[in-house]
Formats: sequence, structure tokens, C-alpha cells
Amino acid sequence: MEHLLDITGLTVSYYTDIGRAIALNQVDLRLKQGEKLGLVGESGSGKSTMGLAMMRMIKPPGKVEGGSVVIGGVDMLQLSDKEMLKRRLSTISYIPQGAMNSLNPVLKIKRQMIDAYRAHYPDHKLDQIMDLAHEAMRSVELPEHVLEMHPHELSGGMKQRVCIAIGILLRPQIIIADEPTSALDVVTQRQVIETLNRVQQKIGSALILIGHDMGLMAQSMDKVAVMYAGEIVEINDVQTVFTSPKHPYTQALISSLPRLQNRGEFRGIPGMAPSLYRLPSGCRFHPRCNQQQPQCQTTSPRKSVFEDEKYVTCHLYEAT
Amino acid sequence: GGHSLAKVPREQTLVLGWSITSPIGVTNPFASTGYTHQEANNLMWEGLSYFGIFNDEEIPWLADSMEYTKSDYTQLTIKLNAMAQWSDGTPVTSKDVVFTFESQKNNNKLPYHANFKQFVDKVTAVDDKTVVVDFKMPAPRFKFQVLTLKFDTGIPIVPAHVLSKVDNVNEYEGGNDMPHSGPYNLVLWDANQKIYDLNTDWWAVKAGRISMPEVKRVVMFNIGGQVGQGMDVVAQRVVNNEFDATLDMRSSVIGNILRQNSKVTTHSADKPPYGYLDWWPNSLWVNTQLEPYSDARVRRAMSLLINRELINEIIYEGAGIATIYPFPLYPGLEKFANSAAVKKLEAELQPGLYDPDKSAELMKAAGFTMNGDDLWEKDGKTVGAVINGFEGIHSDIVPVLVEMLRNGGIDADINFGTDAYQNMADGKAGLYMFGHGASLKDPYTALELFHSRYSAALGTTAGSNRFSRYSNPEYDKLLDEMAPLGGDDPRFQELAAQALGIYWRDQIDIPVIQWLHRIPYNQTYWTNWPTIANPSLGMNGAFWAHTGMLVVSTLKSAK
Amino acid sequence: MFVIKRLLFVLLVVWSASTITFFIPRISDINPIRERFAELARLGGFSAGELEKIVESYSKAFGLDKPLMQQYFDYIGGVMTLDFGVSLNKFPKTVLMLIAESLPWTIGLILVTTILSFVIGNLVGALAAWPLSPKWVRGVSTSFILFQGVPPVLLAILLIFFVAFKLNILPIAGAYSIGTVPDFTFEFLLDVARHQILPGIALIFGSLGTWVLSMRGMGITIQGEDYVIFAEHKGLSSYTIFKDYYLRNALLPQVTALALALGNVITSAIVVETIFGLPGLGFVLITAIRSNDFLVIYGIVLFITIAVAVLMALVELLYPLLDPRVRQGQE
Amino acid sequence: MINYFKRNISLTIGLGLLIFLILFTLHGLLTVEFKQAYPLAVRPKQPPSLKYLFGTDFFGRDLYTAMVVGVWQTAIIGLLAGAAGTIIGIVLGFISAYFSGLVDVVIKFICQILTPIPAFLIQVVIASSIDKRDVTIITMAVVVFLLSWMAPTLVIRSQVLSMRERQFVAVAKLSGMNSLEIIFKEIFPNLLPFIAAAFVAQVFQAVFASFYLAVIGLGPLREPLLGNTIWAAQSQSAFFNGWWWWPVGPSVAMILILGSLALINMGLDEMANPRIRNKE
Amino acid sequence: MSTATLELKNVSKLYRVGKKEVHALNPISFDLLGDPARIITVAGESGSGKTTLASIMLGLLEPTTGQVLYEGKDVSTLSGSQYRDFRKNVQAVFQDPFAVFNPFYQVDHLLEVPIRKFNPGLSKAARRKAMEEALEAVGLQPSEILGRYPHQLSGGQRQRINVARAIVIKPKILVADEPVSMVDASLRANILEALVSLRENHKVNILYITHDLTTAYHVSDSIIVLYRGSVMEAGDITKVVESPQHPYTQLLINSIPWPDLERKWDNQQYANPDIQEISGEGCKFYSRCPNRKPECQQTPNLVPLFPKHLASCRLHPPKADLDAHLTNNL
Ligand SMILES: Nc1ncnc2c1ncn2[C@@H]1O[C@H](COP(=O)(O)OP(=O)(O)OP(=O)(O)O)[C@@H](O)[C@H]1O
Ligand SMILES: Nc1ncnc2c1ncn2[C@@H]1O[C@H](COP(=O)(O)OP(=O)(O)OP(=O)(O)O)[C@@H](O)[C@H]1O
Ligand SMILES: [Mg+2]
Ligand SMILES: [Mg+2]
Repeated sequence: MEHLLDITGLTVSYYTDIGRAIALNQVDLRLKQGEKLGLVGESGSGKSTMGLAMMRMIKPPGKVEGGSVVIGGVDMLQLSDKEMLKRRLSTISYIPQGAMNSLNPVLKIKRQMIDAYRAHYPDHKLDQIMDLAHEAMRSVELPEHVLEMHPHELSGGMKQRVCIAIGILLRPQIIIADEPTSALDVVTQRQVIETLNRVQQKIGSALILIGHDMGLMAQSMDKVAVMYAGEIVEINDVQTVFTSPKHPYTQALISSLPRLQNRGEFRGIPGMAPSLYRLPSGCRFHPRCNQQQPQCQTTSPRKSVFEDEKYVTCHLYEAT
Repeated sequence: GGHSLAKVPREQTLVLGWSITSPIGVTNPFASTGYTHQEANNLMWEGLSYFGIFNDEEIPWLADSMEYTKSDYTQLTIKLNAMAQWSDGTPVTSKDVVFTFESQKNNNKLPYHANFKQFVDKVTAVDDKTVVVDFKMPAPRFKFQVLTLKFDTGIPIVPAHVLSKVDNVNEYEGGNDMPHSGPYNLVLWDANQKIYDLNTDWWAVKAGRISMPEVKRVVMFNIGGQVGQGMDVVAQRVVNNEFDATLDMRSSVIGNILRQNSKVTTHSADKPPYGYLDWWPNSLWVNTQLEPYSDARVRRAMSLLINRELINEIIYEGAGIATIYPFPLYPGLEKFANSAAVKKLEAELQPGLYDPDKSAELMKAAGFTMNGDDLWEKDGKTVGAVINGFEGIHSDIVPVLVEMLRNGGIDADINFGTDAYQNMADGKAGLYMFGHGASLKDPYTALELFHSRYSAALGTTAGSNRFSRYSNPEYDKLLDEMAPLGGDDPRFQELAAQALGIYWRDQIDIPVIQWLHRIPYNQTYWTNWPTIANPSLGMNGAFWAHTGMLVVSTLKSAK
Repeated sequence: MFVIKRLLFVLLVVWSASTITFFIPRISDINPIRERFAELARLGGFSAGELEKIVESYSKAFGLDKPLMQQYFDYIGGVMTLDFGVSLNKFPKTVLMLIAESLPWTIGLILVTTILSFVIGNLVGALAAWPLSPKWVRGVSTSFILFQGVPPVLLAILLIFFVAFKLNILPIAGAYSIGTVPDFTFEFLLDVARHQILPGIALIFGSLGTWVLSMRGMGITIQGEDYVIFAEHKGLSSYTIFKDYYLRNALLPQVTALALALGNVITSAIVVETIFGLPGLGFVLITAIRSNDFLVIYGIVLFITIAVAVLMALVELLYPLLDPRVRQGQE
Repeated sequence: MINYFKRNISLTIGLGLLIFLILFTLHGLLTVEFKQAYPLAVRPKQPPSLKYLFGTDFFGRDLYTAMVVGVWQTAIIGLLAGAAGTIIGIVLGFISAYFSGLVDVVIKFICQILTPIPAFLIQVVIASSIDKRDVTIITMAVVVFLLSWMAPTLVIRSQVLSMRERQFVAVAKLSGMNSLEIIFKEIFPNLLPFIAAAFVAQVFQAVFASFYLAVIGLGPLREPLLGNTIWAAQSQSAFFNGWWWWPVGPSVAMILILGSLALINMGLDEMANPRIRNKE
Repeated sequence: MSTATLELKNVSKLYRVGKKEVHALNPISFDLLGDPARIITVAGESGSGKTTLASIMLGLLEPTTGQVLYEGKDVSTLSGSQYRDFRKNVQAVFQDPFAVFNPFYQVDHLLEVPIRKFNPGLSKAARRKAMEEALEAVGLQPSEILGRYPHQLSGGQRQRINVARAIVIKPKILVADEPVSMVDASLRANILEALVSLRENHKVNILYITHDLTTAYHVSDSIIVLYRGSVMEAGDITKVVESPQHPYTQLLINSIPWPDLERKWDNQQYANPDIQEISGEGCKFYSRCPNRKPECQQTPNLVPLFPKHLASCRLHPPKADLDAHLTNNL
């Protein structure tokens, strides 16, 4: 088993009054142990949905319609509810978007850690648990007395790191961090990302960093997956994405980025992201694409896979 | 807390249901705001004599005899029973009687103070067991009205050796252990119940007045609420044999009790009207000083709107208790009502007539016109006829009266508020539904309620039950002449008929119903309740009346 | 400092309540003593003139002849020391004695039912908003909300008629079985408890809906909170999440309402205690209302006000223990 | 819109019930003879039948008519007291929150001080101190509302306070709106669900308070208010005597009125709760 | 086109929460002069007083000390017509693209109210036209936008309507408080473009408030760096970004996650942002400063180091011959 994570054909829809929104369409993703993947894309492109689907935490009106999420040979989507409960945090852990409010305001940090631990190892002694909690705190560079504090006594960055500490408490094989820094200022942002990197290295797990800040991806990720309207349009190593992006959307995205060199230049992507309820035919990006081909309007492109599980979904490239 | 009472089996216990409202611990008859004989204190306190209404005879008690010793009713001699004694062993003597009488005369907070002050000149103890009362004026009714216990009137004798040592008798509670002469000792009193145990050393048994009571324990259980309210719950408890007797009930309720428990009986067994006549006929009292009721035509017009037959039919399930008299038709009074003079007046004045047309004529004559709402109006004002009353006992009749008046154009409404009594007592309101607790043997006391000596000005308090504030010198003259005469005196009968004539003619108030006591008697544990078939000592069956002690003492175990 | 502030607040509440009860009746011309004696006169043989004299002498005894302001200050002074004066109806009993006599019954009933309805109502409300609850919970919660509209009188009558009278499984009414001598044996306490069940149910249903309704709203808000979702990510069992992350947080604002609810339940207690013949505070109150025993009415109003104000202050003092967020803002 | 009602079932059922009650009453008011709601109008103690839909009571009222009139009168008390309490609450709440400073301190303080005083008991004290001849449905409403405006005041106040901090208020200010315009055009519409909920709660309280006042004999007793009818049935031991229809009819009406309000309240709760609304 | 001036004189703000005092803004003075129109960035971490400064400038918040002068007059004492003029000419674009909308109204409300208020004479059609033009100017299709409710639009759309509002009013001075922090990268460019064109085409002076130095560098002419309510460094944007003088600014610039593989975060040991401030005398950054010296315990002044470049740091001696006035260095 070469890959730690193997997602194939993952499809998720939300059923609402307006209709069915396919928030995740036939998504494939493979990850090796210790790999760091950045998951980027516009708001609403399905990044969080992807993370949640891996956790099996899609709630009504959402529904996982198909596909598999295999971690270490076990398909998460086939497990019983009870077994899945055990896997959360221990096999795969998700540090949610908006960690500011992710800690219960009336419980001490310690208690929230103990709860998480006890849910998986009900018979362990408190001493043992506390040792682990201390270790987790150390690895996110927080003093131990933070354990005795309540969330409101912590700053935003500290809260975010507490969430990370909880997320790694059971040394999961995969950590998903959903926009852990979008509400933080640059200094704190950097601190959090570096903490995440360090911790990931220490426990050797794979890391999926969800976000739309390409800067953060450039700073710390190995690979980048670009999502557009519920699909992964391109996965590539970070180098390629920034220097020679393949997909026209990725290209537009990269060229819209502000850098030191191109001061005063703005190149937004023209047009609007499509509504998931009214997707364009063919390639979902074609209405905004500057390299449109005739078949783009009618047929959905298929994957062109490069080496090492990297691929692009675009008619410009030959399908494999 | 901390009581350790002997267990008494249910078969030897009498359970009575009553709304107990008096303050816990008040057993002293002289305690001025809290004492009532009704809540089983009648089992502790005895009178000189009792009156058995259904046998129409006096029952000598603490006194062996009580006689007017001057033919003009100005002197009364009382001879006490030689065995009579307080529960602490002290004999009941003239000293106690004199103390009781003197207290009533001198202490204005005692209920019979007015009577004593009006009539009594002096009270003398001739010897240990003989007392002579000298009156200021002829007092032919004093012995019966004041000194004889019956229904809710009369005074009990209190122990001088206890009360004379108390600083302020009006504020002295008495408590459970106060020496008394009656057959039962109060052994427990909390918010839920009062428990009385038999005093096996009761003087009356030794004196041969009565045999030893079979009821070993009396539990008066607090059913809560205002008298007459929430009776459905009480009824269910009677059906379940929890209560042996309770306060009286509406006819529909008692009918349903009898249907559901064959052991329960009533004064008239299982036949309507299920009760006996109380001394408390209810009138619609009218404030005769208040516009527009000061006009006799308006009062009469209102009376003409009352359909007494319909009242009998709707509210009392056919029991013919609607009345035209301000007194109950007990034997002596029934004789008076049936006398030729009264019959003639009745035919002439038609006091019970229901005639809306005639009523309308009178209203027009009184200057009223019918307005757009079909209500009589004068000077832009309708007849603001709010009937004040007590929800517990009047919630059945008053709404019906209101509607009868409204149908005839009188702008009537109901007030069962807490100020109902006060409104009437102060002369603020025009109409008040209430009883005449007065005559039992002859009509004097009832008719005397309308004497102008009680005609207080509006805004001042009318004396008890004198809400009419009626004033008529012609009427007063008749009453003054009647006062010194005995009830059997033919002159008295003649004058009484004339006075009743004025009552009807002027429609001083509007008599509506005789009051019935429909008391359920449960025979599961106790028999020998006083009923038509078994009058016992002739007393009424209300255990809460002064004569209730006789009811309890004569019960027989069902086993 | 905070404690002193709260204490001052309680005093202010009591002061305004006593001012209201002092002045409102004085706006109208009702003289409670006269009212009371006039009523007594019904039974006895008082004559008009005498009655006025008695009223005068008692008014003096109660200090009603003093200047209004003097009376007012005496009254306030009395209230602050829990001296509500004497009952006119049950003279020479003091109002406080009457309250003390009835309090055990009321505390038993009101406290237990309020707490029960708080617990049940909030639990059901929370469950109703909890997405994992079975469907029928929503039905139950809705019916509880609808139950608010059932007049406690009707409920009491139905319970008595069917449960106690027809089925005969519980006593019909009363505080304990007739003829029982109160003591502290287990048997007696059991008897008392059996007598409290039906009135308890009648009371609980009256207030259940309010809790369900507010808790449901609260629950809906909390259930979407990020920390509840994160708790799920942590792999906690739904039971733990429900208990520690959802219910506990949603319950916090409800606690503040508890003290107020205790004050309001007395209203339904009046009816329920009357129908069941329980000699509690509500029963004393309605007796006082019916017999114009004004000082008792005011005394009970004030007593309840004080109790509620003190409870509210207590809740506020204790609240920081439950909710650490408040702790900080205080000092 | 229709979709919204489909989702907000409580609101839909509540409104449905309310509309049914309104139609029932309106239809009734147009067809019944009012006199039949008062004693001596029809044969007493009749069980429900085609002739007497809801039966007749001990006094000879037609209970169907009594119900129509009773629902109407109960509604009037509820609406009057509810409206008055809510309006006072809105006005004071707005004044307090928007202008802050001393006014706010005073209003808030008064509300907080009055809150622990059991309103019903004060209502009893007042009702027993006024002349009974003046006790009408209107005075009843006044008595009820006198001490029930504090809750809406506090609710509105806190809502306005939080609303005031919302950015759209700052934007409105920047757009040149003055304080009054901001209050009425920006803040007020957003408080509608809260106001409606406060109103519903007020009505609820008013209906119950009028019922309890009837129980202690302080209401306009002749009128067939639902509470009066229920209490009259209880006074005549209707259940024990087998006249079950007498208390049951008005009780059901009361349950329907209050139940529909509770459901609407529940629905409005959902409406006011952004978490639910945002899912639209 | 006439110019408008907004002048801050020793403005400071102190919040009192219970017994706690928060010096959200320490005394600061500068003016926004009309011509030529510029974009000035106010940057700083969360809680540094950026929004406080904006609110004071907009007249939404009373300063604790000092005055805000509009055309030389204190804004708190403006007369009716002057006040309206101030309102029209000093406008804002706010951070949260949802909160600025009143959920009760359609999005038109946001645009229509200022038009009606500031151009009372316009007909309905003219108003509609103004709205449409503004929407088109920010790249939105009016037919897709007008008549809809805020929750029916995406964050990017809402944020652009927000900018359109500023275009519709055509103020002289625009305070943009984090106008792009909530939108994703591709939209960010669009919005910033709109802001820049406001300056270019309408001569609007813009105060751009952000903690995102990447975008600041791209759009603005000069910058003020705030830290805990005090100005740490100010001046020409390229100077400050390219050679930051104050340790705090250095830290900030170093922490920018440039989307650039060439420019990775260095390994410099940064000070822990968790350390809470000790209020009182001294440099606000003292506790976190890697180069702190004893003399830093005395509050430093904002002094010129180079032309168009000020800093308040005791490590740098002032250049006495340069103008120390903040405005002149922006
Ligand atoms: N509970 C839901 N009900 C209906 N639609 C939903 C729900 N949750 C998400 N969606 C839709 O699914 C799509 C993907 O949402 P998702 O939250 O995964 O996006 P995202 O990429 O994480 O966006 P963001 O950057 O804003 O967090 C969106 O269009 C969203 O509207
Ligand atoms: N209304 C207020 N009451 C009390 N303190 C406040 C208030 N508003 C802001 N503060 C405090 O003032 C300081 C500055 O706040 P401000 O909102 O101006 O910061 P900011 O730079 O805009 O931060 P952010 O980047 O988080 O928006 C902070 O410490 C904040 O907690
Ligand atoms: Mg997301
Ligand atoms: Mg800010």
C-alpha cells in the first residue's frame, strides 16, 4: 500500500429548496505519508466539503453520493458510525475553519483535551492523559498553564494553536486544517503555520491545508490542489503551480497574485464563479476561460495524469 | 410537631369536611377577630340551653332552668345544673355566668355587647348555682335570642377562673388546653385539620343529660377555599367515604353523590330537596336611600321581574324554595304566614308576582324611558344594578337574577369581589344578595331589621345585616309596640301582619329564596344523623351550628 | 463590592415593591380594618356606632392614625426587617407567622415542581433542537408548548376526577391523609409525597412549555456553534457532546430565568393549592384576598418579591461559577 | 414564501389555527344572537347536539354563542393588553437603547427593579382597590398591562443595543440618515420578529392574567370570557355533575388561542434566528 | 473639482470596560489633503486601533482627546449644511461584506439611500441609472444584483456593491476598513482595482486599512504602521516595505506570506505575539522586541529617519533636519 490516503470518485451534494448542488464532483486525491498538500480555490468551491467528507461529517441537507476515502487500507465511508467515531481524531483529524469559536467557552482547555482523549481511550488514567496533553501543548509552543485557562483568556493565535494541539493529540495519520489563519494577522499567521508544519513533521502525518491564501501555500506546502466549482482542476507540486501552472484557472489565479515585483498590477479573473445549482455545461470553467476550445462547452474534460499522482483536468491536455 | 396521639380506628372517628379559616390556636370565644364556633369549637363551648328547631323545643343544658320571673319580661332567673363542671374539674358556677354576661355588657369588642347594653340592667349571683338578670325594659326575646344556642346565634358560657386572669380577653388565644365544658378536647390543630378527642369525664353524661358519645375522635378536615367553593372535589371525597359529613352542597351535586354512594343520605333521605330549611332566607337587599332605589316603584318594578318559578326550576331542580318572606317558614312562622290576615295581604299585594309589563309601567311612572340598548334610563343614567354577593354560595343564583333584571331593562351586573360586603355595608351599592339571619319563632327579629334605628346615613356603616337603611315612622311605631309582646300575643300577630304589609307594599327588599342545608350524611361509619325520619333531639344537622355538639354526641357507630 | 451592589439592588427592589403596596391601596378609600370588621359584623351583633369605635381603636393599634409619611416609614422599616405587620383576619397572628406556617407546603410543592419543570422542560427543549433526537421528541416538545394554554384549573380537575376519583390510584386532595398526625416518620413523608403528585403535575404542565420554547430557541443557536461541531470532529460520543458541549452551554441563560419563574409560579399555585386544598402560600394568599386581609396580601407580595430578588442576586453571584466568561468582566 | 411556510411548520400551523379562530369568531359574530351568550337564553344543561353545538350550561347559556363572544372578548383583552405592553416596551426600549446615557440607566434600572415583583399579585392589589363597577374588559386589559411592559422593554432594549452596533447602522449614518430614520427604517424592521414574539408573550400573559383575576372574583363576571366560563363551570361542579362539555369547550378554545400563539412564537423564533434563516 | 481636507489633531481614544482601560489609540495628528489624491495604508495587527481610527475620522466615534477638523471645523460642531457636506464627502467601505447590509432590505437600499440623501433632486430613473453605472464600474451586472436580498449574493458580490456605494456617492475622502479581508484572492484584485480607479478617476483620497501588507504595497502611496494604538513607522510605502526601520515593521514585513517561491519566510527568530502588553511608559513593542535596550522603557517619539520615512524607535537617532510632521511624510 503505497498511499496513505486514497480518495476516488468522491461526490457530495447538498439538497436544498432551490435544488441539488453538487459540491464535490468525482474527486480523486492521493497522498503519501508526510506529504503536505494545500487545497485552494475560490470561496464556495467545495474545499471544506472535501475535508468534511473525509471526516464523514457531511450533515443534511448534504449527502455523500459516492466514492471512497481509503486511509491505510480502510474505507472510511464503509465503516460503522461507531467505528468512524473512533477514527476521528485518532486516524484523521480536522481543525475547523473558525477556530476562534471552536473551543467550548465554559470548559477549561484541559477538560476539552481530556474529553477528546477519553472518547477514544476511556480506561486510561488521568496522569497518562495529562502527560500527553502537556506534550501536545509543548509541541504547539504553549505554556502548560494554558491548560488551566478558559478560551476567552486566550488570544486568537493561542486558540488556534490549542485547536491544533487537540487535533494532534492522538497522532493522527492525516491532519486537515481548514483555513486556520484567515482571521489572524500576518505575524500570528506565520506562527500558526510554522507550528502546524513542525508538528506535522514531528508526528510524520500527512497534512492538508485548506485555504485560499496562495502566499501561505507557497511558504509551506509541498503540493497544491486547485479546486474550481466542486472539482479538483489541478494537482501539482508547489513549484509547478507557481512557475508553470497548467490549468487556465490556475494560471489566472497565479497571475492575479500580488507580488513584490508586480506592484500596482491587478489581474483579477473576469466573470463570476458559477452557482453550483446552475453549472455550465461541459467544462465548468469555460465561461471564464481565455483559452476556450469548442469542445469545452459540451464535454467535461477528463484527467490528464502526470507522474506522482499529479493531474490536470482540462481539454488543453491529453487525457490519460 | 411532637404530638403523640393515640391511634383511634376509623370506625370510632368522625371526619367532617369544612373550610377552616380561623387562626390556629384561637379557642377563646372572647378572642375578637379570630374566634368562630363554626369550626368545631362548638364541641368545646356550651350554652345555658339549646334549641331543637324541628321539635320546636328547648333543651336545657348548663342551666336546668331559665325563666322570666317577672310577667313583663323584665327579670330572668337562671338555675345552673349542679353537676356542670369545666374540663379542669372546676365546677361551673354563677360566677362564670355573671362573668360572661358582664363581659358582654362592658366589652364593646364582644359580639352581643349591643344587646346586653340595650337590655340588661344588672346581673346578680344569688347563690353558687342561681343567677338573676334584671332588664332595663321588657325583653321577651332575650332569653331565646341571646342566651339559647341555636343555629349561629346565642352565647356560650366561659370560665371566669381562666379569663378573669387574662389582661386582654380579646387578644387571648385560648389554645388547645383552655378549660371548657364541652365533650371534646382539642388535641391537634394545624393548617390541615383540627382533631378533637372525647373527654370521657364529661359532666353532661354524669348529669344524665346524654349518654356517653360513641364518637371517640372528631377530625375536622380543612377542605380549603371559600365556603361553597370547589365542592366537586369534596363531593368526590364523600363518595369515597373519606368524609362522614361536609358543609352543604348544591342540589345537583348532592343528587349525584347519592347516586354514586348508597351509604350517603340526607335530611330528606334520597328524595329532593335533600335538605332542611335553614334560618337564612336570602333576599336581594336594596339600599333604599340610594337613587333610584329610593323610589319604591323601582324596587317593586325589580321584584316584578323576578320569576321565582323559573328560579326553582333552573337552580334548585324543582325544589320549591323561592320565597316571598323575609323569614324561614319554621312552625311558628309558618303559622303566622298562613294566618288569615297575612293571606289577605298576600292576595292584595301579590309580593311574588312575576309581571314584566307591570314592571315596565312602574318604571315609566318613575320617570324612566327605554334606551337603545333596551335598558331603562333616566337623566342619561341607567339603573346601575350591580348585585354584590359571595361567589361560594351565590354563584348559581346571582347570574340568573342579573339576567332576569336585564331582561326587564335593569342594567344589572355581578360583583363577587372582596369589596362586595363593604360596598353594601357602607351604602355604596344598591343591591346585595344576602340572608336574613333573624327570626326563628316569630317574625319580630326579621321585621325589626328594617327599623329606622338602623337607617344609617350613606357612607356610614349599617349594622350587621341592616343594609336597607329603611326609615318609616309608621313602620317603627308598629315595631315598637310589638317589642314587649310575646310572639303568641294576638295583638303581636296583628301588628306583625301590618308590618309585613308595609314590607311588601314598600318592597323594602326583594325576598328571593329560602336557604336549604343539603348536608351529605355518610352512614358507612356513623348513623343516627338527624333527619326527617329520625329527628333525634330536634336539632338541625349542621355540625357547624352551635347545636353541632348535639349532632356529634348522639351519633351511633354503624358497626 | 459586587456582593454589596447586589445587596443594595435587592433592597431597592424591596423598597419599590413596598412603596407600591403601601400607596396603591391608599389611592382608593378602602380601610382594611373597617372592611374586616364589617365582615365580622355579619356573624355577630355589632351595631353601627360600636363598629366605628372598634375600627378606631384598632386603627390606633395599627398606627393608622399617624401621619401618612410616618406610617410609610414605619412600614418600610418593618418590611426591611421582614415585619409585615399582623393579620387582620387572624389577629393576633403576624403575617410572618402565617407565611412561616404555610411555607413548608409551598416550598415542597413550588420548589420541587419548578425545578422539575425546569429540568424536564429544558431537557425536552434541548432534545427538540438536537438534530439526532428521534422524531417523536419534537412531537412531545410541541405538545408541551401547546400545553401551556391548558388552564391549570382544568388540568387539576381532570387529574382529580380521572386519576384520583375514577382510578383511585392517588389521593384526591389534601396535604396528607385525613386524621394522620404529622411527624417525621418515613410513612408520613411518603403520604405527603403521594398527596403532592397530582398538584405537582398540574403545576409542572403550566410552566413546562415556557422552558421548552426558550430552550429550543437556545438549542438551535448553540447547536450550530463551532465548538459543538469541533467536538464532533474530536470523535466525542453524541452523549458527551449533548451533555457537556450543547446542553450545558444552552442552559446557562436559562438559569437566570429560574429565579423569576419561581416568583411567577405562585400565580398558578393559588389555583392549584385551592383546588387541592393544600395549605400553602397560594392558599393563604387567596384566603387573604377573599377576606380582605390586606396586610397579609401585601406581606405575601413583598415576601415573594424579596425571595425572588434574593434568588436573582444569588444566581447572579453564582453565575460566574457556571460561566467563566462572566468572571472576567466583574472585577 | 410558500417554501418558507413549508419549512417553518410551527409558524404555518400556528397561523392556520389563528386564522381558523378568527374565521370562527367572525362567522360566529355575524350569525349568533348575542343574547344567547348570557343566562336564561336557552334550555339549561343540555349536552352538545345539532341544536346546541357545544351544549348549554347550568344557567341556560348557549355555549357555542358564549364561545364566539368569549373568544372575541378574550382576544380583545389579549390584544389590548398585549399591544399596550408591547408598544410601551418598544418605545421605552428604543429610547433607552438608542439615546443611552442617563435615560437608559433610569429606564433599565426601573425595569430591573420592577421585574422581580410578581406582576400578578400587584394586579390583584390594583384590581381589588378599584371600584368593581369600573371593571370592564378594557380596565381588565389596563390592569393586566400595567406591570407587564418591563419584559418587552428589556428585550427590545437589548436587541436595539446589539442592532446599534451592527455595521449597517453605521453605514446608514454615513448615508446621511438621521437618528429617527435609523431607528424606524433601519433598526425597527429587523426587530419585527422580536416585537412579534414579545407581543405574543404579552398576549399570553394577558389572557392568563385575566383568567386568574376571574378566578379570584375580580373580573367582569357577567361576560362570557373564556376564563369566566371555565371558572363558572368549576364553581358549579360541572365535572362531578356530568356536564363535561361546559368546561371543555372554552378550555379547548383557550388551548387553541394560546397554542396557536405559542406555535407562532416558536415559528418567529426560527425566523429571528439567523442560523436558520441563512440557510435559505 | 474642489478639495476637501480632514485633519486629525491629537486624536486619541480610551475605552473603559468596567475598571479596565484600553488605550485603543494614542494621540495622533495628521491630515488628508485633497490634491493630489492618494491612498494611505493604515496597517497593524488585530487590536492595534485601526478601526478605532477609522470610526473617529468618520465621525462615528467621539475621540477621547483631540479634534477632527473637516474643512477646518470641528466635526462635532458642524452646522446642518456643513454636516451634510461632511457626510457626503467623507465615506467608508467596511470590512464585513455581510454586516453592512440591512438584512431586511434588498441590496438596492444600500445604494439608494445615499443617492436620495445626497442628491435629493434626482428622479427615480436617474437614481436607478446612477446605481447601474456604479455597479458596472465594479464589474457587476446590475440586472443580476438589483432587487435581490443580501443573503442571495456571494461575499464577493456584496463587497463590490459596497465599493459601488462609494462610487455612487463620489466622496472626496474614503476610509476603506479592511475591504478585502473576507474575499478570496481572485476577487481581491477586482476590488482593489476599483479602489485604485476611484483615486485615479475621481480624485478620491483613500485611507486603506488592512493587516494585509501585500495588498497595501500594491495599492497605496504611503503607510502608517500602528501597534497597540501607537504609530511605529510611517512614510512612503516602497521605502517602508523595502527597508523597514522599526523592529515591529520588520517583523511584519518578514511575516508576509508572499506568494512567491523565491521569497520564503526567513528563519529569523520572531517575538512571541502571545505576550500581552504591559501598559504604561515605554515603547509598546518593548516586551516583544528582539533588540530592546534599557532606554526603550521611555516612550519614543515619532521621528524622521529619511525623507518620507518616520519611525518611533529609540534605536534610530532622529534626523534633525527633516520635517517630523506625519502628514508631510505621507
Ligand atoms: N449546509 C449546506 N446547505 C446547502 N449548501 C451548502 C451547505 N454547506 C455548503 N454548501 C454549499 O456547498 C458549496 C461548497 O461549500 P464549502 O463550504 O465546501 O466551500 P469552501 O470552498 O469551503 O468555501 P469557503 O472558502 O467559503 O470556506 C458552496 O456552494 C455552498 O453554498
Ligand atoms: N467598543 C469598545 N469598547 C472597548 N474596547 C474596544 C472597543 N472597540 C475596540 N476596543 C479595543 O480597542 C482596541 C483597538 O480596537 P480596534 O477595533 O480599533 O482594532 P483593529 O486594529 O481594528 O483590530 P482588527 O484588526 O481586529 O479589526 C482593541 O484592544 C479593542 O479590544
Ligand atoms: Mg470552507
Ligand atoms: Mg478593525
